[in-house]
Amino acid sequence: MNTFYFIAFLSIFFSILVISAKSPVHSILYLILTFFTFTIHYILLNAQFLAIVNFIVYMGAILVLFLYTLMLINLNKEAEPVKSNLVKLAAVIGGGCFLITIVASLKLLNVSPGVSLQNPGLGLVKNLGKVLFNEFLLPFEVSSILLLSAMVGAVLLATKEPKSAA
Amino acid sequence: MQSLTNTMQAVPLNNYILLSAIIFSIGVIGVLIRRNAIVIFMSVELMLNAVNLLLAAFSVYRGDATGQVFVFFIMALAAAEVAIGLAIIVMIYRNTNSIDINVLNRLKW
Amino acid sequence: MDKYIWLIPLLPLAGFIINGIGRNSLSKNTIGFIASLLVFASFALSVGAFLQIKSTGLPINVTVFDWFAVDNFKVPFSFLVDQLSSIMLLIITGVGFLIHLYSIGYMHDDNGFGKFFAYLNLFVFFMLLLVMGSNYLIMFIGWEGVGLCSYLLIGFWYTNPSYADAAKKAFVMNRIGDLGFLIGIFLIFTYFGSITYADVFSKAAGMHSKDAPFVLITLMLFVGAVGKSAQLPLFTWLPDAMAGPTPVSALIHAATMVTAGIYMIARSNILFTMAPDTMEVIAIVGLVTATFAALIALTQTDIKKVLAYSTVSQLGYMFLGLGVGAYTGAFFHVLTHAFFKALLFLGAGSVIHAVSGEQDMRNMGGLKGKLPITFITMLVGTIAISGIPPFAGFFSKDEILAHAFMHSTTFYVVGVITAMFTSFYMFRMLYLTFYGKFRGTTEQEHHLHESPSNMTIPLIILAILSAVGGFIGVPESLGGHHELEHFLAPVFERSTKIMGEQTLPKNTEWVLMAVSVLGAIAALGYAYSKYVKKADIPVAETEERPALVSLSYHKFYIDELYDTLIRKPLDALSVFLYKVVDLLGIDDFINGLGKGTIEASKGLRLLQTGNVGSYIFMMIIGIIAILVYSFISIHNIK
Amino acid sequence: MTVSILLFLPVVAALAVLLFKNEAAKHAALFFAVVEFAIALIFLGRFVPDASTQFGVDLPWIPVLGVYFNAGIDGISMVMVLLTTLLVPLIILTTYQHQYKNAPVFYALILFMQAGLLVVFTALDGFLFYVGWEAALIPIYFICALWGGENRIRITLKFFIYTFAGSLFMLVGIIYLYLQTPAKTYDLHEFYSLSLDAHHQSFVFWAFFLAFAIKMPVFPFHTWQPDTYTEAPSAGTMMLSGIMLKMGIYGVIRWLIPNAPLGFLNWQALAIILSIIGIVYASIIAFKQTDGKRLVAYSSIAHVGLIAAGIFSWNSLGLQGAMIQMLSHGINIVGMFFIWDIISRRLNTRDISQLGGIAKVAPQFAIVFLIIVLGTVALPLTNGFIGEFLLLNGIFHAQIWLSAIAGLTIIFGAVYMLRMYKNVMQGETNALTLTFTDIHGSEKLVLGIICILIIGIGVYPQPILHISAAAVDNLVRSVTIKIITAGKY
Amino acid sequence: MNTLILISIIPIVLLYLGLYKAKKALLPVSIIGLIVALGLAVAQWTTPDTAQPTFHGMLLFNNFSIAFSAITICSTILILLLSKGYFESISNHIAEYYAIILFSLAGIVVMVSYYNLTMLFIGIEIMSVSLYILAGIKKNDFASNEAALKYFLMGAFSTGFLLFGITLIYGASGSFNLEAIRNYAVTTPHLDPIFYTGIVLIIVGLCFKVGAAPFHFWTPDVYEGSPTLITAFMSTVVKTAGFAAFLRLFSACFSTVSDFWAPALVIIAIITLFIGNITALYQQSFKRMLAYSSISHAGYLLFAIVALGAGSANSILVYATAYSIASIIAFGALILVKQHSDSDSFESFNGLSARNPFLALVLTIAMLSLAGIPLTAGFIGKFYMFSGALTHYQGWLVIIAVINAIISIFYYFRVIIAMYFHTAERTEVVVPAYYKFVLGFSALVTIIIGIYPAFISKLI
Repeated sequence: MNTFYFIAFLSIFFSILVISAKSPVHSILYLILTFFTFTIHYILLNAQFLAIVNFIVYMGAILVLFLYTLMLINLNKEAEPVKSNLVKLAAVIGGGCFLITIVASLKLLNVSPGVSLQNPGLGLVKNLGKVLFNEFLLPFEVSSILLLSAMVGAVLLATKEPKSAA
Repeated sequence: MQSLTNTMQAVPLNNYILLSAIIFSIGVIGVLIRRNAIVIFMSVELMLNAVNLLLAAFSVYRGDATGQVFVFFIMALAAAEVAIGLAIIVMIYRNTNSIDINVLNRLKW
Repeated sequence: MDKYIWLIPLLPLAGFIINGIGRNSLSKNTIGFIASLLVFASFALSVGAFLQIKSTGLPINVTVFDWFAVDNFKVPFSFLVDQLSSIMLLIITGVGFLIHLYSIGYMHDDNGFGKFFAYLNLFVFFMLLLVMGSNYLIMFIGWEGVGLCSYLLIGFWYTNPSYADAAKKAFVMNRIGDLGFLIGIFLIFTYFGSITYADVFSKAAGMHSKDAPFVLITLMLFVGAVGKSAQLPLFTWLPDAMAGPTPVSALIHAATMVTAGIYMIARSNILFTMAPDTMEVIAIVGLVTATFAALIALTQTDIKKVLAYSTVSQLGYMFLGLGVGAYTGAFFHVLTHAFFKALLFLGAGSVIHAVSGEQDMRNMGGLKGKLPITFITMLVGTIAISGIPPFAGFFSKDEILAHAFMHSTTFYVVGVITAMFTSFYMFRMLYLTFYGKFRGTTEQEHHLHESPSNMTIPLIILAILSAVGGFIGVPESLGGHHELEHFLAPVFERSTKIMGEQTLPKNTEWVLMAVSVLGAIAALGYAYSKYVKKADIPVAETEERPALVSLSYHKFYIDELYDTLIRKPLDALSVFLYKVVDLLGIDDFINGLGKGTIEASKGLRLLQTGNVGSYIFMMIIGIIAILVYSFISIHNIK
Repeated sequence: MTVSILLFLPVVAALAVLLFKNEAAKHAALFFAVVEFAIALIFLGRFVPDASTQFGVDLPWIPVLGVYFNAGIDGISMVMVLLTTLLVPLIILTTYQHQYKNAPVFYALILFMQAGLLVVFTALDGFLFYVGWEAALIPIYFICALWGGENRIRITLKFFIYTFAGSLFMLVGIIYLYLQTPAKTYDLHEFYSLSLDAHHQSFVFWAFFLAFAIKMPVFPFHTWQPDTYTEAPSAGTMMLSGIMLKMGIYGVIRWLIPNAPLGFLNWQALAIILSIIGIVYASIIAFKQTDGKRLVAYSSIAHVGLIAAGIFSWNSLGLQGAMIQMLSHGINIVGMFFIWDIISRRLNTRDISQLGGIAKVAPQFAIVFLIIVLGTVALPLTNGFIGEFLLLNGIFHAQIWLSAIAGLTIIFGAVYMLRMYKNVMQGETNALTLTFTDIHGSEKLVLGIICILIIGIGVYPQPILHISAAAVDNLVRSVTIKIITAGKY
Repeated sequence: MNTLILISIIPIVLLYLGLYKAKKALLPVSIIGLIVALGLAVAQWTTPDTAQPTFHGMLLFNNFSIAFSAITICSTILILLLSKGYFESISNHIAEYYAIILFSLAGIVVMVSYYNLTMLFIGIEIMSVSLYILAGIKKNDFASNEAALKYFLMGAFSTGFLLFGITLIYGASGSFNLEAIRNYAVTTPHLDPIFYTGIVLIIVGLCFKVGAAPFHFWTPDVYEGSPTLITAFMSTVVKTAGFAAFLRLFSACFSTVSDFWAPALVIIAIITLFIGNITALYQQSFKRMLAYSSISHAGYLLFAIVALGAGSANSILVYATAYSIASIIAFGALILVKQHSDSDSFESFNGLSARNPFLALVLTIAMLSLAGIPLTAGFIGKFYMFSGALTHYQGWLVIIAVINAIISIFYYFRVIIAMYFHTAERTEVVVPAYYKFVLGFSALVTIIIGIYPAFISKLI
């Protein structure tokens, strides 16, 4: 239980750093750390496969892509121009209010049961695979369209137009 | 592993919700306070991960695997979005030499 | 006779149509002939009707067609010729015919000859409708129709803007009265369930004066009469109406139309009898008008204006008569007045004709020799109107005064004083016109001539009538039999029953007669000394007058008063309502809604800053708001 | 033989007219309009003047919504149909001396508008009524905006938005009534048989009242009207004033009061007072107007105020007065606007102060003008009188003193109309008016017909009153019964 | 289902065609494919509706889905017909554009037939991701870039809320299946508070997708910046799908707790109406005006969800159809006009009636329809909305809608006024045959639905 609080604290801590770091590169690095804490959360939840996928997909692929892009376009640039403090303050207050309202609306003050592991094998590949390829076969297949579309689009957008050179 | 997870038994579900909400809100704040498109995008990723975590928690709490399966789809989406988003950012950078969203306000009113 | 009764109004209408269509194609003689002939035919028929009624004593009642009917409101287009209307028919068609005849000569050189006769015929048509209608609405048709003709004829020479204005004024003032009349009709319908005379009067006679708002009804009707018969406060149009050709003044603004109000009240006598308060009002209004107009007439210099005010004054007399319950007397005066006032106007027309359109008496004088027939006939008329026996005016005026005396001595005194004024200004007119020496230009003097015979013949006929017309109503105190009273008795039967027979002792009556006659003669004498002996000519326009004279000369500034009190405020109100209330107030409010929305648009679109950060910030605020709202409202639900 | 012939012919005609070229379109439009009038006369010939609805047509239109193409003619509708079919050919005829660009479109729009108007006047289905209502609005908007005067764009848009706003509220009312019907239908008679409480009826009343008050227009909803009448092309003004504003009046008779008798009862006094304020207010404003068309526009507000007040008095007298006055007002106002059309076409001005003495150079014109003026000021034996008399009488039965105020119209009407006549026709001619040529050709025809109608109806109105008598009586009675029975509770 | 498969396959075919440089074949293949897909969809129509969820409760391809698929496919066909020659001017990768549009359409088909929140999510994302791309396909156009980025950032952001909401619903009910959620909502006496929060967050997510205030901010900018044809697609097909998805979720799952969410949605609807209409008033750009007008139409469409009932689906169908067709005309006309004047301001429409009467006429019809004037389809749509709203709420809501309808007249008529009453000395506008067909057909449909709506009035 204490582990959870510790990890949770880390998650929050790193995520705050993500948004407050001056350099985008630092942000990414903190984000990697944050995601790592998430992976730990998954493990704590006995969702091993999820933890692995999270690790691979987010940290291995997505964040590297971020980093890569950042390097590509912003390498020799100064840090981004920052928003004025007033705007920041307003944003933080707004975000804080949002947090408060959402928490209040979830009525967290009520006591709630602990997260009990009813099915220890729940997070295993075998188990998930069954669900994914039975019930969720259709969304699984349909999401291929999503990826295909994204792929085509990414290529389309990111390539330089031959005409645009002119 | 088993012992580790057992320790989790005592963590109330609400704490997960709270954690997710906090991280989600941090993501929101990040979107609000940053001007760099990439960082904003990262904040969005943070929000998505908060959701992922919550889903996993619910899934475990319910003993129902569909929640975790859903996380995969979110990840798939995240991947697709990253591809597109970064492509767009690159494209814009190519045109404007900036990824500051405040520069992008020609369309208004 | 019943079968042809509808021809009486129809013939003049036919004349109107024929002359109206053929006004440019037919020759003047043809037009004049057609117009006069048709009126004469009507006259003949009227005589027939009169004779029939006189012999049978029964009214003729004919329905031509159903005009309109809504719910239980039914208006047949029907005619009623009884004692009262048959005499009116005779006056209208008889005097009308004479005036038509006269007009052939008078209007001979006018371009609008055909139009004139068409209008004149139309007028006769409407006037006949007015008196022949068997219900109030038919009367109202005639009532408004004659107003129209009056408008058309006053504005006959419309190229002169002030004439056109006078026409308009006449119409509008008449309309004010008409509204009262109309409301009276509504009231009558509401309380009696009908507007047909027979129904209304028989029902009213069976009621008590408290059963229905008789005062209100009669006051409203009286308002109508005030407008039409030019009583205070609506009299100012009549003097202005002299803008029309003189025959018109004679026919419409002296003999017939203006007496419609008296006819209407006489016709509705039972209603008025049931409302003594109204009678009092009528008497007072009549008396005040008579005096007031006489005062103005004292100093007027326009020959037609003098006659106009005299008409107003005489009409006031008639109302006085009505007000004191002398229905017969009032109606008698209508009759005699028709003769002598038509005569005077036509005579004045003859004078004007002779002096090439000059109307100002200051530029006349000494016409006695040049226009003998005109002079004599006018003399007759003047004597008649002054109430000097045995001419017509004496008898009728005397009857009214006698009743006024019975009613109140004050009325009588004022009445006699007014009669003296009348005598004075009429003779003043006569002297200024015919005595002394000619004061016009030499050119006019060369042109002086007696009018052609078709103008003088009507004058002569009317003079005879003015002289002897009074004998149909010689009071019993003078050994007469008062034919008229007996003839009209069925009409006033119910009222008489209610009011009771009123008679004066014979000696009192003689005294009264003597007083008024002597008064008239005294006034005559004063006029003679002033205008013939001293040859006192009224001063020119620009010169100073004594204050009182000036007041009278300027008609007590009534026109100016109305102008300041009514016309100008209304015009100002018109501009105010248009410019301020309508355009700035209501319209700008409506436009303001539109403009406000556009302004809102200008403001609201600024929300769309183009900045993603602010968009998201506002989204967040929205989300917070929705969450808060939802959860507050869910508490309320639970 | 159902009313659908009457309703669809103008639509077909409108499409057909589009196929013609300019001049031919004019003739074609006139031809169709006359045919339509002839058909209306045939209907009139076959019409049995009782309270029933005749020549009915009832076809499913959107059955699932309870919408039927349900139309028919009763006495009230018959008068309106006559008015519409009579005036449209006249109005087309008034345009004979005009050369409109895109003439086919112009005439097609007029005919299309006629269809919309006829739908309004015959519809027995709420939905159909509303559709007709708007279908009449669109063409007139384009007529005004395409062929109108200088400020037409702004003013016609205001007109359109204003009237459209009103009608949307009416739509809400119609839908509301629909939802209350047990059978979920837009059938007018189902609406009639509803018995809502007074509170809800007040809501319905206002929903309808706004639409009709704006259309008529009743004070203070009138400000679109003078501007629009002034800016619209003459034919458009005639369509607007001659026929279209009667939609509002007809709506009050057919849709407002019977549908919400208790709501009406609650607001009757206000409605009458507003109408009467309109009479006095518009009349006074008309005193000092110098633009002829604007003057006539204000006079129209006054006249319509009287009609409205008569209807809101809700008795047979007032209603019958309104019926015949609608017809009369339509005829007179078309005549009046045509007069101004002739003047402004010849002299290029409508400024009264610049005119004068036209009677001298154009006597025939003077006569017809005068007759129309007399009709307008309600002289007995002209058509205006019957209506005004009955209306005032009707108001009198409801409110004695208000009737006296309403009666001011006969005085004020005379004031401004005669003032106008005097300033235009009388007095000396000036350099401008000297050039005025007398009426000829189609002008003479139109004005002649109008004058004959003015006098004809004035002398013998009974046949027209007879058409609507039974229907009006029936309507008045049924509403009165409703009010009385509701009062018992 | 076959429809979905077909629509997913066509873009792949198109990509291959693009690979083999068969540019000419792209459009015909797309159109024919879509027509076949349409046929396949319509073939599944059953009366009465007996469709059952398939694929483990993932999809429910019932009449509702068929109707919305059909209308979205039809709109897409019309828009694609307008695309002839349009993409060529942007770049060489035409095949990709067609493919992505059709991918997006595939997502939309999923959106209108989902029966599981997973499918909803995936459908929305397929659609959105494709649209992010499409918004930015004018790569050298600054506005297009900006539109793409704004759309993308805000879209991703709002997706977060949608997901959070879905997660909370899942947390409360334990399932993503609509039926299960419904059962949870119906049977559980005390619903978990997170369920309510979930609903709110889903509302937020969906309102963003349909462009309802205060989540509408992306709409004007993205609509203005995107290539006009894409804007047409977004404002018609996408919006329709968004509402279909919205309605299906709320009618299937949350109808029993409408007391909770309806008030909030009412307020959203009202704000949307006002913001859309009022802001549209002062716009100088026709395209941007259309964007705001689309916001306001979202407000009207929300009425159907607020007044949830048996007729809601049909209301949305009719309204969306009317709105789509009219919008297609508007955008089609805009494309043509813009080609001539290189501006999408109102002024560029000046004198269009003289420059091309046909175009002016159809655009007038479209504007009248958008404004909700009778005898056009738009009126029938508004009529449905008002009826629905009046059934469930007091008049005030409808009064507000009426006020907004009045405001909307002003800006719709600006176009008409510009076309007919302003003059401009410009050359004639040539309308290519494809356009003539699409615009004419759309105008005709608008009128037909307006005059005789019976055939569409009770489809579902």
